[in-house]
Amino acid sequence: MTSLEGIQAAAFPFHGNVRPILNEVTHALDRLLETGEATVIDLAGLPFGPGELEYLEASLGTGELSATLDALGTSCIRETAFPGVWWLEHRNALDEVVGRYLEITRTPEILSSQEADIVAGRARLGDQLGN
Amino acid sequence: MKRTPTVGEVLQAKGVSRRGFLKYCATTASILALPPSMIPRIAEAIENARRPSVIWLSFQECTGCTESLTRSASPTVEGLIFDAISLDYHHTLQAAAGDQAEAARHAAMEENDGGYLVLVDGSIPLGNPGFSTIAGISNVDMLKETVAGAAAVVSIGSCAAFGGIPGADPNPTGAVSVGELVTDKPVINVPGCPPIPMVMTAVLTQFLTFGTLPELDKLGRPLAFYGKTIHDRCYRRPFYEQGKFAESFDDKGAKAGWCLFKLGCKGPMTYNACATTKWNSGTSFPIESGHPCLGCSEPGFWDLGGFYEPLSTGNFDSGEKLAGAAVAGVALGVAAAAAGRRRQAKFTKEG
Amino acid sequence: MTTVDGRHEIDREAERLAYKPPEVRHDKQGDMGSEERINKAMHHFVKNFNSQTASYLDGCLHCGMCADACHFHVRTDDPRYTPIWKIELFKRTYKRQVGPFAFFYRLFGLKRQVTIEDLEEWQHLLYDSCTVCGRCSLVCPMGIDIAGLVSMARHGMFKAGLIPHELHEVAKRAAETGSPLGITPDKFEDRLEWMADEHDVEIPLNVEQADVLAVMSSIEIQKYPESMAATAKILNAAGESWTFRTDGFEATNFGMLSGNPEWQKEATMKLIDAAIKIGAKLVVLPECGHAYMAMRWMGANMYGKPLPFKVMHISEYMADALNTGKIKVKKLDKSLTYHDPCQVSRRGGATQAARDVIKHLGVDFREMEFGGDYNWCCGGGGGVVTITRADPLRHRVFKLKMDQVEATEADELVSSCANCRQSFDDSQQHFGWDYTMGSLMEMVAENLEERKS
Amino acid sequence: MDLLEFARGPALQVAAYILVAGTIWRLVGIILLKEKPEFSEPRARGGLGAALKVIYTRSFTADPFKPATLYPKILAYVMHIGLFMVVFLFVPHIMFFEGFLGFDWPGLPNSIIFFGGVAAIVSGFALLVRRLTHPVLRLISNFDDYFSWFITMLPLATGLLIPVRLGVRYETLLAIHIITVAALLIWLPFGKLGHTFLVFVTRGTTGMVFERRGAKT
Repeated sequence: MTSLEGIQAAAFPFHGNVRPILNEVTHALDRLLETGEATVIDLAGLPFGPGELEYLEASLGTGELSATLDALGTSCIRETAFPGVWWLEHRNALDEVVGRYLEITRTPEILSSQEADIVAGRARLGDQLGN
Repeated sequence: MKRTPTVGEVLQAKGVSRRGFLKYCATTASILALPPSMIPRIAEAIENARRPSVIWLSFQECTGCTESLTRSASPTVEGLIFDAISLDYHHTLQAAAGDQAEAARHAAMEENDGGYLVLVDGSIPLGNPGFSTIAGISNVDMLKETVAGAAAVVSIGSCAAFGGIPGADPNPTGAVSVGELVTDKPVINVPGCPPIPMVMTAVLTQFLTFGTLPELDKLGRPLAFYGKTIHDRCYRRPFYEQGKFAESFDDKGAKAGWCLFKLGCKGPMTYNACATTKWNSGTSFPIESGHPCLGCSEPGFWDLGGFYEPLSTGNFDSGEKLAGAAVAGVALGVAAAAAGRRRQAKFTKEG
Repeated sequence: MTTVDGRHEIDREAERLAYKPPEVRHDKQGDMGSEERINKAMHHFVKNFNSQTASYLDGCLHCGMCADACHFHVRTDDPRYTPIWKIELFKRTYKRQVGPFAFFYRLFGLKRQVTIEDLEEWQHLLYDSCTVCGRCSLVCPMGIDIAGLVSMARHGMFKAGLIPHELHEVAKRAAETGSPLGITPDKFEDRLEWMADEHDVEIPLNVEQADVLAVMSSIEIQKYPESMAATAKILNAAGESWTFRTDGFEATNFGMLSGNPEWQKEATMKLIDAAIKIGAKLVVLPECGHAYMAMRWMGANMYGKPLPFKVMHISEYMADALNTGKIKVKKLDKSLTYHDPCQVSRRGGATQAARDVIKHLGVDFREMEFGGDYNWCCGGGGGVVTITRADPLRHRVFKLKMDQVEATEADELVSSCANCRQSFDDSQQHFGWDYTMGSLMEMVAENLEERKS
Repeated sequence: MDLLEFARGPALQVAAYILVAGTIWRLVGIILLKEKPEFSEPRARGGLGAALKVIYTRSFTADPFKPATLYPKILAYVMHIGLFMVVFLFVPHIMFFEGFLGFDWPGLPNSIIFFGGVAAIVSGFALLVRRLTHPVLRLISNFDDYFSWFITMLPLATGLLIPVRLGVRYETLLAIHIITVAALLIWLPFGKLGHTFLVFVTRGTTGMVFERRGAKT
């Protein structure tokens, strides 16, 4: 090997860890339909080989809705091609991913306006009108 | 004693929204390896948690652990935790030095007597107190003095946890681990060379959020991170099961990302979270880069045979002793046969 | 009273030639105390161990498969009849006395010393319930020749004076008179003359120089005298220069069967000496299984060097003579099955000879299922047929043989062993069975084609 | 020195010495006993060829014995093949052998090895049940039979438990496994497990004796 270009990163389709997750998603969807119970899968705790996370993301695809949250860095909340399955990616202020989750729910909780924020916002609006 | 603000108050003061707080809690759950269903409890706990005081002692070490922690590239969220703790003494990081620094340590100890955390990296030499001193104080003395009023001690890195490289054979300084000296306080070992930064923050976060110490394994390591082996969570495990192994670092198997067991991977006996937590902000971990696990978070990892010796290799001596055994076997066999023949001759004569 | 009166009466009416069942059994011989018997047994067990037996005795896995090959176990399901169990004492003595770890066995008492009760019990196992047929030796996954070990174990039993009454009497008479049935040279000569007249055949006797020495079994001389005529007819037809000798005619070897190597050697040497004396190139053994084992495979070892002549069983001789055209036989139109004598076929290696002969006879040959080398024994070999107390067991075992024969639905049944023949006759009478055992040799002799001169 | 170090180091070493010395001791002790002279005129060639032939052919059951011995034979085959697979075709074991032999050979996937190991254990237990219940085996069995069974099953069981874990740490299980292997190696030359090498001697002997007679082997 004469130059660094000669080194090829191992690029191989290796998807042994993706199927079990998709299976779990299926079961979570069943639960959602039957009992309304939501499920969150923390992808940080799962072993992924090179390319596997990308493969999982591609397998789930992109759905109709996506949202961006701007709090302590940006977060992306996106419905996948399978309604009820949401892809959540939290980034920090340096735009580095700090958390990835699959939420199987009708609407991820974080999309809803939060009570405390509404109260604070209501106060702010009142202040504005009061001026 | 001044009243320390709660973490909730700190965040509010920084103008973090509730959504941001939820995001923070979700990340914390991840760090603590807790299921997402725990997020509401975490939120509640964090809102009311107060900043603990932390004293960091560095003994026979290479500063790799500190590097690992400070280079950890997620300053915003995890940094918040450090915002939330009061790191009152760390001679590498703090601006003060010498008497001033020691004064800061003593002040923190007095103010938070019985409630502060002591973090230690590096092993402690018992051979001669002069082998390692800080401000003229030997490591043993400083450790004993500092630990006296602590709530708990966290041994950061394999040196503090198990003696590490200073303690490797022949251990010239008589290095010992923190656990060998501190027996009357809870000691949490966070081994690794270096340990995964997230594990360090997790221990602090748990102490901060719940005021409790994590559940530990027999070696004093948090089970949430050290409960499973690298091998158990390795993405290359299916290759192990299929019997596909890289035979050298540049063969077909290595390029195809096959199991590194034959190249000496210590993954099966190494308890750590590298395979899932990964390094360099989640980029990869050693096996993913094509190198076998060295087992750095295990006691005595430096002396566990060669890094590139397969785990299942026996530690045999040369063939000479076996040949000796063979010769002994021949001798015993000849003696046995001779004894048998003698008995036959005797019995034949007796009729 | 432990000495035995040797003068028991031969039961000439019985279908087999044996002594009448003794009124008082003396299954212990000699005037020895228990201690002495144990010592004798042990010493003579020990004498027999060599590297070959040692590997056998060290190699047993206790898998128990030999039990499934043994007719005595198959018919009774008595676990004591497991072949390897029959040599348990022999094996135990080996491990204690001579094996590679004998020192430890003795030091820690790992193998119990053999007791007199053990030896008495094992007399039944080593004699009454083993015909040394060697079927077990073929099933053993370790390839252990269990039958060979039984023969050796008998040496210790004999020296300890612990062999069945009748077998001892027969062997003793053989040693004293030269024939187990007390057939003296004169009597042999008488019966030869009688047969020569009866069958109008020339029977050479005591020729000074001859190429071939023919020998007989006492059972034939006494009970199947036609065998003598048949032997003569065949050897005459083949144009051999041959003779019977009164100084060496008895082919049976009860020294071997009972376990007395000295008597075995005496009997063997008589034949060897006679053959050498006349300058024989070949000794033709009669239709007798154990005679084949004693002379063909053990003779030279008794002699201590290779024999200066060849040894053939009569079936081998006939096969050879027929194959080379020395003699010719008429074709027969009937179906026939053949019972293999264990010592000739399975253990002697002459299985094919009888089949060659039968082929020349042109009969519809019905091989028994698993015949030949895996044949069931007649139940009377190894001296068992002489032991009257073993009769019920022997008859029970014979059932296997009956089934095997009947399954062939052959018209006739022959064998090439007078001992098998008498044990068949006896069992036939016991069961009222249809089949009568014939002699292959007699069948050939009766159907010889006249030589064209 | 922790347990694993002890197992991989001194325990295995001592076991290897005893295995080698014991095996040679037993073989030499047998072979150097007096020889049986053989003067009879051979019918066929005996010698090494005959020995090798019977070493091979006695691995199979002759037809007449098949019905009666089918069950134990199948069990024995399954156990031996399972053991062979586990011992010689499991990749970490191959590496163990490579460690002192200096060469290796292809292994089998773990799932197949696991299956082989389980099959060996199951058949081992079936054989034990047979030994405990069959009248013949009950009579002829002794301590050696049961102890040898136990000491053979131990490494199999501990080996199979390593991936299952059951809450015990990997290196502890590995150490226990290696120690059980050491125990097996130490016992092997002395008891009936010596058939691993004696089988060649006994079968070979019978081959040489009976082949030269032209008799059935």
